[in-house]
Amino acid sequence: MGAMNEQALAKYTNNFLREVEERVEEGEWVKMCMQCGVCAGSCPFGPDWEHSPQKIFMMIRAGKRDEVLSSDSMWMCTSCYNCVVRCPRELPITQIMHGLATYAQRLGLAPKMNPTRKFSLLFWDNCTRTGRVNELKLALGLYFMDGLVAGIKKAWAMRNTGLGLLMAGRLNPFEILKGHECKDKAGIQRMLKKAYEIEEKRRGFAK
Amino acid sequence: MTEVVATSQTIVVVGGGISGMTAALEAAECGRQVLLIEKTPALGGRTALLYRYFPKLCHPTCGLEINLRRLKSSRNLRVLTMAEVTKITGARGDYSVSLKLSPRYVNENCTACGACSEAVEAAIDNPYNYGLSKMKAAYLPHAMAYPQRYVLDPSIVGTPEGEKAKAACKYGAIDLGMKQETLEIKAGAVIWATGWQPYDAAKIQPYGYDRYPNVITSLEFERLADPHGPTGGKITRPSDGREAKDIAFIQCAGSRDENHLRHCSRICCMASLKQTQYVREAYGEEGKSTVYYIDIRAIDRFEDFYRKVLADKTVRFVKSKPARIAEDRKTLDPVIHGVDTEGYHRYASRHDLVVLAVGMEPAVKGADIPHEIVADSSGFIESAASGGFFGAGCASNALDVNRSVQSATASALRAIQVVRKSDRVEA
Amino acid sequence: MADLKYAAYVCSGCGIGERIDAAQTAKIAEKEGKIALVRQHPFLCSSDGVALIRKDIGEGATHVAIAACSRRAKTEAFHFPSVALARANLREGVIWARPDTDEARETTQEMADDYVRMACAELKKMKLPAGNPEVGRSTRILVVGGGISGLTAAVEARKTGYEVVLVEKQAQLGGWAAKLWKRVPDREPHAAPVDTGVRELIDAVTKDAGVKVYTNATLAQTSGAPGRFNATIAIESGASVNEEIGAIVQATGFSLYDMNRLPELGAGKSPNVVDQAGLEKLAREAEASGQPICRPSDGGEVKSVVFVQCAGQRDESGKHLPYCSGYCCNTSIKQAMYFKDANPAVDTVVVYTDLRVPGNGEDFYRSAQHKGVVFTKGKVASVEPDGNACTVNFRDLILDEDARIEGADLVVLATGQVANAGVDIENADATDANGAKPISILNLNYRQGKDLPKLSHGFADSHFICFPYETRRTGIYAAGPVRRPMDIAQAMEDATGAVLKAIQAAENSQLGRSAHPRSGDLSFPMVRLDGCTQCKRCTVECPFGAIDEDEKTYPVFNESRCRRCGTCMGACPVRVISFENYSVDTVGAQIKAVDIPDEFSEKPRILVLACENDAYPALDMAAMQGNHYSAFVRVIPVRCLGSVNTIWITDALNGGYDGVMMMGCKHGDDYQCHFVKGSALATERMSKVDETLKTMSLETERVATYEVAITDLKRLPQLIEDYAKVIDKIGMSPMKGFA
Amino acid sequence: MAKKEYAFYPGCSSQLKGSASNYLTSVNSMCETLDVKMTPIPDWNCCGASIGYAGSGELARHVMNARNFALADEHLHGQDVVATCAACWLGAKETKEKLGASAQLMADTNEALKEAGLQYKGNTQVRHMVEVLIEDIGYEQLGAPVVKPLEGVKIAGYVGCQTNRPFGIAGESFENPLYLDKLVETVGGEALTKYEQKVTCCGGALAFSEPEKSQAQIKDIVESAYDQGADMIVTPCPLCQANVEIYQSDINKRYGTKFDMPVAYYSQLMAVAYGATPKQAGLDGHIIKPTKLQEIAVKVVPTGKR
Repeated sequence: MGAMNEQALAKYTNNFLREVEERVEEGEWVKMCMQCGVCAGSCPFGPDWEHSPQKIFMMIRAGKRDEVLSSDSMWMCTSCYNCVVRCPRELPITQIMHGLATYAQRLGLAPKMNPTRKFSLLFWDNCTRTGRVNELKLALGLYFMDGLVAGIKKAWAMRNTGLGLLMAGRLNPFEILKGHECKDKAGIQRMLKKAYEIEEKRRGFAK
Repeated sequence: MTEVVATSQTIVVVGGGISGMTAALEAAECGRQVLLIEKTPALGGRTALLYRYFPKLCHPTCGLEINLRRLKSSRNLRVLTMAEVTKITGARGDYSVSLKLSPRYVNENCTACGACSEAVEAAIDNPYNYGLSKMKAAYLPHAMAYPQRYVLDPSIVGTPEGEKAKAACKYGAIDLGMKQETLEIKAGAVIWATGWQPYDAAKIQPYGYDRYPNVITSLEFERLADPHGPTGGKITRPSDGREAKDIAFIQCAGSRDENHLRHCSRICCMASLKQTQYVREAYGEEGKSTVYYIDIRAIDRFEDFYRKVLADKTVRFVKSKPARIAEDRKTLDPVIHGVDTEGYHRYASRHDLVVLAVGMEPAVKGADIPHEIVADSSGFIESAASGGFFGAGCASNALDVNRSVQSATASALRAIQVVRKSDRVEA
Repeated sequence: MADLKYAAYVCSGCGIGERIDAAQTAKIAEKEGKIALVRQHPFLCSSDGVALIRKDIGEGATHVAIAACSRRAKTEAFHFPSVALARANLREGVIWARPDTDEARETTQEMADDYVRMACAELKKMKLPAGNPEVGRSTRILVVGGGISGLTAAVEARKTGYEVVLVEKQAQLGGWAAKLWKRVPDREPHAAPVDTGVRELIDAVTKDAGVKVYTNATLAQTSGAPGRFNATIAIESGASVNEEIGAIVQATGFSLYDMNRLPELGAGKSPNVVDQAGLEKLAREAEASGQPICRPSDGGEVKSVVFVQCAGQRDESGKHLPYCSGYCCNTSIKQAMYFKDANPAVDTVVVYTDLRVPGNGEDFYRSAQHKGVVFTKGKVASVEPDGNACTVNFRDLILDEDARIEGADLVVLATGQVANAGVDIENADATDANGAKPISILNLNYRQGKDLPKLSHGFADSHFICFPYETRRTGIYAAGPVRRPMDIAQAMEDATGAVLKAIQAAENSQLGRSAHPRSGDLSFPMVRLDGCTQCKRCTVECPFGAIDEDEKTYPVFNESRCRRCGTCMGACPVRVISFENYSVDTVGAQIKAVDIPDEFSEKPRILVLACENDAYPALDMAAMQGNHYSAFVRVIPVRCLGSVNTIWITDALNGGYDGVMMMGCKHGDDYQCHFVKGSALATERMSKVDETLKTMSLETERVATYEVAITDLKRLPQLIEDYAKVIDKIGMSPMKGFA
Repeated sequence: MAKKEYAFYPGCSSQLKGSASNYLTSVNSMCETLDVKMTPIPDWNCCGASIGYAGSGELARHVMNARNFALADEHLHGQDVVATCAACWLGAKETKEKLGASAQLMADTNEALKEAGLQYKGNTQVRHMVEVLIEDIGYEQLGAPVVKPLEGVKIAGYVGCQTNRPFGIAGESFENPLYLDKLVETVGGEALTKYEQKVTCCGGALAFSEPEKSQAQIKDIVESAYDQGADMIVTPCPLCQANVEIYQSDINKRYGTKFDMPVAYYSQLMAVAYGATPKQAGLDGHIIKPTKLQEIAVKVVPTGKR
């Protein structure tokens, strides 16, 4: 993905704001922020981020490209939409955060070890493979995403929960072999492939 | 039956607040015939319910006294209270204005001796204190009410309470048989000065005005500080009557907000700066004010006042639009959650009382004005095609008192231009 | 045979009859008040009570005393414009101010009796004001200044049917507005700059025979008074012309704060650093050439522009303007749009500390953001020009770090407005904020100075929030940025209001009537020059500069400049100044009329001289709300404490009063005296009374002045009670019985 | 009551033995009583949820949802698409609005859909089960079939995020929505209207990736329910249900608390009140048993009430 980053850098020399407007989902809204800070105060994980949304927007305007794209703040978004409904300028902040994260991911600048980044990719891959989520594989995939040992530890830690769900009939061990899936898997794959192509074109990612 | 003499030379002014009174007086003092229409039982409007003005911290009632004296000594000015305009037809120089007159149940015999009020026991919410207190159902609106004449609340008419009032009056001033009247009058020009109303704070859900007793509006706070108010000027908490010494002022409560009012209401910053000084007046160094703001809009020499407040150790400024207010279940203290964006500092601040600097919207929104006009998206009057209808004061824009009076004076001239007898050199 | 021209009426309604012996009071009016026709009535304000009075007036009564409620109450019923009227306040002033108890009864009765004595005595000294014979002749409006404010004033005056004389210093009309490419919108959608409209205004004025326009002209002298001003206009040729004028609108606008005082912001170091006027110039040149705005240094393409807000404004160092000019945020937004609307690729950054766009300015702000104008909350430290590029160093207040914008092709400094308000009459050698020594604009030949008094920061604004057109030079009204920093929309509104006031002043001067706040008052100061000692106190102390001096330094009263406050009357040591219905005698007689019990009676008498606008209503309302006070006070409303002549104090003390309380409005910077310095003057004069007291070997406590407000419903009765205690402590006056 | 028919979008978690399978069970039972016919959209697919963003980007997400719309339109023409899962509803509704607002996005979406032989005409209505109950049926009608009012059960209505923001239920406020409380009262329970954590975020998908942070949130949610004296929490959201129920044991370990607060779905309350058996109401699907509900569910229905 380094190439795409190079190409972006070349195209948007010191105008990160324009880059965001053109390439990030809902990015054109960033300029509308008036720095009131309501989003920052509304975020449930607020205390855990380095940069609040409003601050990220200011950093974008200030051209702090690397700091923004490598920040893990966006990855803290729980999609609770508190910021969106309170924003006096009606910015779709949740989507912008997702958009920035996605863009950072595409450019390969997102923080490698961020668990949510991994989980997000894992989830999408999991649900698009068959058209439906395979919860068991998802869970295991999550535990093992930091390697075998870590995985076994996590799985062990969660064994009670897993067992509980199992007993409650809310976890199906056989999903490991074959879980739910859509009939038209192939069609879904084709359609998604097309969607990626189109978006690459629209956002100007294509070389 | 009410008699009113009005001709195409008459200027009708709608609204008896400071803008309407000013427009009416200035026109009358230019020798024009003016009819001033007020919906409530007394003149004075919104400013009569303020404790002090910024930036001088002088008292609105002082100017009201002067205007009332001007009004009493003017022969060109007629006042109709408890009158509402229901329809305005016609055009420049030739309007006909339909009025609805509500019964006062008290006639001009009233000497304001107060006997009826003493006799009556029934109490109603006192609108002049935004319902923060009760008043007798036979009442004089406020100490400076003009006309200085009592009013009977309709709720006691036809009840023994009403009869008590009647029996108590030695001067035959109480007429329980009064009926609503309608009236049609001529006018050459109309000045619409119906003023503003506070934005409904309950709609700002994150601040919990509808849920937390110790979250109030800036207008209610004016009443708390006012010696004429429900607490006799003591700044206390609605929940427990305890002295409120640590007070938060939240700016842009409804203003500058796509979810509420899109415009900036102009006055709120200065109003809050002023109110921090009420806290100081009441509690000295013990008082504590915190102003949560986006931009402090203290333009022109108001900046001097802002500077003065900045220098006040009891006042703190936080550049932040608070995200939400929570309530401490035990103490009922409001706790404000948000982030100070100057450098990103997260806070959860507990206060005795939170005052929402609520925004300003037209008391009668453009679409509800019974005449064809052009209003902006907030409902403020921009213009009217009929050519002789003019908005004045806060009906025309979010204005402070000084600018409202300027606007009213200007609209008085525009009205005069319409009705002036053509005895002067023509333009 | 008694003079039937005098009639007195004692009302026993509203509980007066129950609380006092009205018959006795009536008898006092007759016997002591020497009023021939005295009537009692149970309900005087009723239609038949009023009819009774009318009838007597019809039969020749010219002076009427009404002993009933406060002069503030029942004014419609007791409206008898054809007679001299005195009112004894038996309701708010007596029965409501006193507890309804047996022990209080006697003293309450004495209060009532005294107020009737006082009303009768006052009546005897009163005359029905005949009005000022020296009426104005002209209703022409002189507009000084041909900018957007002046042009608007001229056009509005014409629309109202008044002739206009317009004087403009420059060769062309239009002022600042004519220098702008476009203006900030004042109508929805508030999305883009709009035409200034100044061209149309200039045409309207120049094409109108009813407007005499003098360009390249200044006022050599302005003399006279409302309705009869004489303006001597120095015109281009060097000659001068005289115009008779009814009233004046001063719309002399502002000068931009000189950016050369801001070298730290790069001013003067590079042509690429301009002020807002400079940017407008570039914009108009660009339009003329059909090219985009280019870089002054080399005509290069402009890719990046930085706007520096509050340049030399809101300054705490004391070097620059301390205030905010209010219009600059919107102007920078507008100017940023000049670039964005032409080419969205141009980077425009506005660096601000508080973005101040009240009202619909918020829409304009949003629109700019939408167009891609970047707003950065920061404080600019310096601008460093380097060849064709500038570097802007600032503190980013959001990111909380020092930051810089490099390679700016243009830097626009939002400097503020400095009023063109002429000389500072309090300090003739004062320089303005730009360091210039102002020259007079009006060249008034007034005793008190050549121009309008200034309020603050050199602006000629009204001091009153409720009365923005209050002026200390009757008939002369400031409009536009000369009175307060403001934008075009406000200036036009302001000019329209100012014209109304000018017209009003001109019209009222023709009727011999006073202007605000005693609007319609027909009384005016009369002076007995033969007694005058030319001490000049009246000419110096008049808050409105109404009194000039002739060559022998005798006072020359210009009645239609006068606001009837009586400050001159209070100032006059030889008491030769009076009004027909308000004089040293009308008040003096009341003071003397009060019955003073002997020193063993334990009934002190305290004279209260109360400002009729704030203190007196406050006492009324205190009583209405059941706040009682001592029965020993006798309250006399005065037009203003400034009108209090010290003779009243000495008369009172000589006459055996035990104390005098003077209640006036707040003075100082935030003064609330509606006659500007009346209460301040009174305080100053009373400080001198101490000497007099000593010579009379009286305690200084016997005279006290208070600053009170109309809201002091609880405080005032308390002040009175406390003062009564003081008197009780120092004891009764030794002067009793000598009078 | 006339039979109402909807195109049902159950969502991944509601599938057989899925983490919210008991939600589905209770919904079926509830709908049966209310005479509402829910026909699953044939071959429906995952909505991508909000957490899928890093992989999906914008368009792919919309395409996934649009596929469901297209299928619904094709097989269940004219029926509103009704989701029971907050994330499904939100994702679908967002797609619907975005495509409705942008012709470009609509064209791109259909270009992709063509690959699966489908087309979205933009006429689909997206609803949440709760909307169906409140708007199409109404509280009064919902109360009619109650045979076992949940008398004396104190219930904290936990609305959570995604059924509440950014769209929410018409007429409700984002900060203090009252519909869960109204539903509770409709079925005879005691609604704890002062429960102040009703719209707090449970951490959503980050419960998996950021357990510590999420569990801090969940702790507040449960604690406040206890403070209000709740017997149980009720929620309309599968993820909320799972997070708030499942992690209580971890929270107890981490904070030394003794949480044991049952978390049920509104549909379970209704099913029970309508006389369903514990199994029909999916009460067997809990790690923390909703004993109060259980007790009521096993009670014999007073005769004559059915």
